Amino acid sequence: RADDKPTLAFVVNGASDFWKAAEAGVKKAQGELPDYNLELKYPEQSSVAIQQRLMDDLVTAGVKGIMVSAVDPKTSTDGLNKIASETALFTTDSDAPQTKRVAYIGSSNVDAGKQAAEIAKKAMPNGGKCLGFVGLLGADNAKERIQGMKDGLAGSKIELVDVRGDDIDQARAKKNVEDALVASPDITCMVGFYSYNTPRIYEALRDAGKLGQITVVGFDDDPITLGGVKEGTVAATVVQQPFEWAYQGMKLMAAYLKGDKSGIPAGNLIIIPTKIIGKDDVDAYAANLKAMAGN
Amino acid sequence: MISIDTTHPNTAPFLSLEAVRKTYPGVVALDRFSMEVRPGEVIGLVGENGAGKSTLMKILGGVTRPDSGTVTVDGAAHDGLIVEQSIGSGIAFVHQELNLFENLDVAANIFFGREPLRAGPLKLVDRAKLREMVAPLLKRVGANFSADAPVASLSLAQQQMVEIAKALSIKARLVILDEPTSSLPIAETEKLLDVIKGLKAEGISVIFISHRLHEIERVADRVVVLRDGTLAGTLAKHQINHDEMVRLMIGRMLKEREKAGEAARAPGSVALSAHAIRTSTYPDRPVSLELRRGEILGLAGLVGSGRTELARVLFGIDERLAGNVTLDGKPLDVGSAADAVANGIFLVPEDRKLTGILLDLSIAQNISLPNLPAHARRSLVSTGAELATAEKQKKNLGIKAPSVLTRTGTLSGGNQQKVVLAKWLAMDPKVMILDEPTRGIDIGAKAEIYGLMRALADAGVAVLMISSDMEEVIGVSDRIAVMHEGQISGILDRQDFSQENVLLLAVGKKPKLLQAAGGVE
Amino acid sequence: MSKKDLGLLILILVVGAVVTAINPRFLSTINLANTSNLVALFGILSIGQAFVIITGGIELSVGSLIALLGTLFIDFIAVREVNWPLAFVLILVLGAIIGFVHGWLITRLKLQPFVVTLCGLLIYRGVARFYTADGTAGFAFGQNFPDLEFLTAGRSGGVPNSFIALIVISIVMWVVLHRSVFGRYLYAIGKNEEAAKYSGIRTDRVVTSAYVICGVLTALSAIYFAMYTRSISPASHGQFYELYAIAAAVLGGFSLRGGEGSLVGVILGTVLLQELQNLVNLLGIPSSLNFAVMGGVILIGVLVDQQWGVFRARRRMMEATRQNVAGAPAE
Amino acid sequence: MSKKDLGLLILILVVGAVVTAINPRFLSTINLANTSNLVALFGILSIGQAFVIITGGIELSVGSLIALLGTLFIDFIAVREVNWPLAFVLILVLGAIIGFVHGWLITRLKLQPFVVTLCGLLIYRGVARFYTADGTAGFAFGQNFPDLEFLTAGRSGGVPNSFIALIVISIVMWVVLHRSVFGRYLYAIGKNEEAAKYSGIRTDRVVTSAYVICGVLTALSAIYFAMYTRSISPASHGQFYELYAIAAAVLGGFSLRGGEGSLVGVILGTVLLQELQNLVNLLGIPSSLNFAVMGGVILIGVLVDQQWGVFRARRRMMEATRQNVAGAPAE
Ligand SMILES: Nc1ncnc2c1ncn2[C@@H]1O[C@H](COP(=O)(O)OP(=O)(O)OP(=O)(O)O)[C@@H](O)[C@H]1O
Ligand SMILES: Nc1ncnc2c1ncn2[C@@H]1O[C@H](COP(=O)(O)OP(=O)(O)OP(=O)(O)O)[C@@H](O)[C@H]1O
Ligand SMILES: [Mg+2]
Ligand SMILES: [Mg+2]
Repeated sequence: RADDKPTLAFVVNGASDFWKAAEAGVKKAQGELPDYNLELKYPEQSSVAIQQRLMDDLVTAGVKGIMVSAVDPKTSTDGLNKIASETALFTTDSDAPQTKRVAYIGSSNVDAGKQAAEIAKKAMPNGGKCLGFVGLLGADNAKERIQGMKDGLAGSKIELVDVRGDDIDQARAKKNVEDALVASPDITCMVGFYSYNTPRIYEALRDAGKLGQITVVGFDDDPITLGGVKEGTVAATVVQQPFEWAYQGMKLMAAYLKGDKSGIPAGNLIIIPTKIIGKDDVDAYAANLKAMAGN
Repeated sequence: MISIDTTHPNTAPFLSLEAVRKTYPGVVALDRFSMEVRPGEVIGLVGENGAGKSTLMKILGGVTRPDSGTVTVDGAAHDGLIVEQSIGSGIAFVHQELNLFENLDVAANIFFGREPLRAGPLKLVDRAKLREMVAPLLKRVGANFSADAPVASLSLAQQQMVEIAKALSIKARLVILDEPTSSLPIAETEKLLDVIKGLKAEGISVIFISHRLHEIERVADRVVVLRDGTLAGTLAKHQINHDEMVRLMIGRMLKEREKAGEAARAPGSVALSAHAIRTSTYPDRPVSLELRRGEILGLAGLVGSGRTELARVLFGIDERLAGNVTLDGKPLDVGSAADAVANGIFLVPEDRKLTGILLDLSIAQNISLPNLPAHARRSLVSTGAELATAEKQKKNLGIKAPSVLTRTGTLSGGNQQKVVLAKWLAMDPKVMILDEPTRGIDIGAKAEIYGLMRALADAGVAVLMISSDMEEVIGVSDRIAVMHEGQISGILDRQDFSQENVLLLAVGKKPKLLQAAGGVE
Repeated sequence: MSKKDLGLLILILVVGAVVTAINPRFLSTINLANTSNLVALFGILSIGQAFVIITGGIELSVGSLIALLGTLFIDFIAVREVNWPLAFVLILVLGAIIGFVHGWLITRLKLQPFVVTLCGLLIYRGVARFYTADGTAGFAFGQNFPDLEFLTAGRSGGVPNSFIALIVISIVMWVVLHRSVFGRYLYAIGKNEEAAKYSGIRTDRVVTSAYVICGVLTALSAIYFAMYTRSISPASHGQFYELYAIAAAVLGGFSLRGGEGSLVGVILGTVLLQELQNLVNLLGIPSSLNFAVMGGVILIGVLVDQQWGVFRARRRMMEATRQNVAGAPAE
Repeated sequence: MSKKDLGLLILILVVGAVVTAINPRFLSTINLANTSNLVALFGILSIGQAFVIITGGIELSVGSLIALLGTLFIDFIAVREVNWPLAFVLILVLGAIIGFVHGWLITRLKLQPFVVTLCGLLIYRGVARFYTADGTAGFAFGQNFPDLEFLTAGRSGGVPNSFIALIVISIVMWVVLHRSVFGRYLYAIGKNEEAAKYSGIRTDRVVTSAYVICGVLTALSAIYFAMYTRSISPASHGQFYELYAIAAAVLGGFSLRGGEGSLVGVILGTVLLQELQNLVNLLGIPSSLNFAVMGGVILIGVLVDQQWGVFRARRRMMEATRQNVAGAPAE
């Protein structure tokens, strides 16, 4: 394209509303970085090959820096190194520590899982049985969240008995909840590990007239989830801050490219902690979200 | 039963059948049938539609297995053959229904499955050698197309020539021809008969199935007659004559067919008139034609002269590029077959398997299909009305089938053709176009179909009959139009009917007319 | 009910009995209601597909269409605040138009159904994703449409209203397919389109109508699905639903060559598929095996059906032969 | 090269020229190398698909097979430490066996190809997911196979070795398809299987061989894909690749009715599809539109091809008509 401003790209791992906040963060950073073109890119499918190809093409198109939420960071070392050898590579969302990436900026899914355990313990002091719901059981973020939650629950009287996958089919996500209510009537708590799982739990419970009888632990900030938190039917939700990842990340990348490496800490890890949003925090959080989107 | 054999009394039979029986659900297609084939013998196989001729040949070709009985080839007895055995013992087979690959060229089709190979393990086709091998075969059948032509571009008759060339290409000891002449016009038929004589001279046996009995008379050494799946009799060379064959086939003497020459009927008003029509096959040749009520207009011509194309345009299947059509004096715009049917213009197409009927539907469903709304109340089909119509037509046309619920695909060719006719007769035709209506139809049924056409004409229907059978054209028509390379080269009135005149017009020459004011354009 | 359908019904009952034996909650009213709701949603979709398959065609774009039309429907009523009955009708009309375009491309421009609808599969989802900028279309918290929700997700006397809709649609479509002139034309065209044309049937119109019917029923199920999930990520919503629909039809005895199959069959096929999904959850089978179980059962079902046909034909022939041999001397 | 192929080539060149004009990096060696690598991976897959399509069949399970065989390959060499050439051969043999089973079900048990391979699509991915317990198969950090990596992901003089493999495979397959007896039988069976049978061809064997070839080539591309991504989540790896392969064949002039198409065509189809994907990324078109662009181009391509044929036929006719109207008096 005509203008010769260097381009920085934020490559996400798949199409999801979760990344809308990151888009806002990129937009805000763009306002402060007029010398750069900032872009947020969705791969057309959430698969390693397609994301790899997207990054190859971006490098070809002359992108100077890429911040990526890798679909499968653990095993994509070579592919990511190839990108890192050609451009400044940052990771976000989930890290790939063995690669030559400059830095990681994001949260810890394990910690997020532990926070979910906190929510559950607080809501069910007398213990209980939890059932989890997730899109892709095999995905790293799912595994880490589940592991974190299990770690957090260790020693308490609460147990995460099973996690059902739905392959990101929301109709199946809802049916899984309905079927769970039938199959395991002794369940006292449900956890929605992906952003859309909590709203599906909420709706299935509402349809079954069981809202409030079962403790719901959520992740992320879908409007229905936040509504449920406010209403008191969702115990609380663990939110990450993709807005901050994107905003801080892009600024960091721009500084790095100008030769300013002061923003990179020693361990190359910039952790932006996840937060628990309970009934009392929800209004402020929603207002903040709105404000960011307005940016 | 007559079974004297004088032709080759001393040679051992190449092939013999013993007490062969074949049943299909509800039908006994063949029963207790035995015959022998000797080297260099030409056997004419005749019988009514559904008598079991094709079934018999399929058994020899290894396509179907008999239920019981033995097939002995070269002294080795089998319960039945498989295709490879049949081909391996030198039996070549031209099927009644064509079996060519449209997407391959002529040469590839002729040597399909027996391609000359180049040295090496990859089994590559030796294309030069293939072309070399094909050339003489095409010449022998008198083909007017090249070896590289895709089969899709050939007419039905040309495709039949390819099939014959294919049979010749096999170093065969027995060539089976199942109605090879059914869509061949006279010149090509002559060539085929020569080919048969040539085969005989080389010591190759031939089984020749045809409903054109005069062809059988000319080449057969022996005639085997089938009736209802059983052997009705065998005629030795000196016994072969038309009437005898008919008697054995249908079990009685057939009344002499109505001959031409009866008092010409007064021609009715013009029903269908086509003016300067152009078709996509011959866009440069406008065709004009008038078809009167109450007449049978025969349409003759050589292979590929454009008759079928004309019929398809009149019936709305193909696009009319130019010209106009009127029906009863009123301009008519036929944009689809549905329009034609709505106006009472019906077509009996030449390829019944693909376009004439739906093989998977029952007889009743086929008959009611074009007129379904009339068999329905508030858009819901009334099965009762449907069956009633079908029963009536089955009786009228003498369709041989266990019931009107029988799947049409299991009927013999002739009975299938009757179903095609039945569906139109059940409606109210104004103009009836018949493209090769008696192709593959036995002599008894043929006479019935002629009678039906005549009855239609008498009832005031305008009948256009496309036919490559010279006898039929001359015997049945009131007038004969002849096409040559996409144009009407002339129209003959009854007093000028003769094979010679039709042939002259078909090759684009002037006919010899009794009166100077002939129909030449 | 044909023998084929009966076999399928028996299979459904046997599987149901086995599951009930292991987990009796299978027969609880709440589970039956939940499952029948999904049977309805997929059933409506599959009936549409069946109409296309019977003509020898195929409609691969239904999954993408469910994403596109669902997104539009939610966007219309939740964001643009279109009055819902109007939006409802608009979506059905849109479904009809898309079906018409498919039919037109196939009959007039002579493109292959597989190709046309494959392009549709790729295009519609792309459009939906572009429309939401790869985001989600959903209702705001507390946004309610009581009438619409009652009709789509509500229950009457414990029976999901969607299931009642399926029954009504099935009866109407059964009459259309098995008793009407149009239905007969569909079968005829599926068997041999050329011959049907030569019989004076306006095959182009009939085939196009089949695609329009499929479009409308798909649009209807798109609305049901949208109201079921109440939120749509166009990137994944409805993915592979064309395979569900085709699988239901195939299980129900439809031939992809056209001209074969019954309405009861496709409904039973849908029931079996949903029963299998339900079973995976109720019996605690790993979710990863969901599709494998489905694939396995379809394969076995089709195989048994086919081999059973061969066996029967063979037995009939044996009998005929025996009878004839016995009867021969009497002739 | 047929006219159809030539048209496709011109389209590829025109699109390439336009993209280059907007972003000259399109022709950079690195971009050409990246794209030709993917052309190779998808090309091998599509050639396999083409062999099946030409017989009038279809192979829908290739995407799932790529997931299953890729998972197994990585598991064999990374976890079970099988010597890689052995694992390589094992995977190819497995591909052949699966192809054989498909062919056997289709030819011997007379099941429809669509049904058999649809079940395969469902089953293989499920098995792969079960095998990894819904996890990921990948190499450990620092685990290297220099020879294997050179062969699959390496370059020789800037040209990806995978692309060289594609060229070799194409030449061999071109000879097989267009010059050998086997190829001729494939075309014949695609057009008229019954007639081929009557000609004494063992059609069952020929068709089964086509599925075996498809299975082997799919297995080969599964290995290439595995070495390209070096990590496989069976839940999503290779999803929809069957559609890519079918689309490439259709763009390349194959008819899904069988009996039509050329090897050059399917390669050009693959090139065009990859060029389109590359273009979307290079020109900064939203990725959500990626599939929509692909669908749109296939539709337009097929339409133009079809209409061009109609147009030419009509023009020829018109010319003939005009000439003769002019020449009529001379007759
Ligand atoms: N595949 C089949 N299934 C059921 N019945 C069949 C089948 N093929 C043939 N028949 C029946 O077997 C009998 C013999 O048919 P066949 O085709 O041999 O007759 P044909 O003498 O060749 O007649 P035509 O002169 O009309 O060709 C007929 O009654 C026919 O309906
Ligand atoms: N499907 C086709 N594609 C291309 N050319 C065709 C096709 N069918 C027929 N033709 C050609 O069109 C011309 C006219 O064929 P048509 O079938 O109309 O002739 P006809 O007089 O009916 O002869 P026939 O005795 O073969 O039926 C022939 O030259 C033939 O080769
Ligand atoms: Mg016959
Ligand atoms: Mg003709």
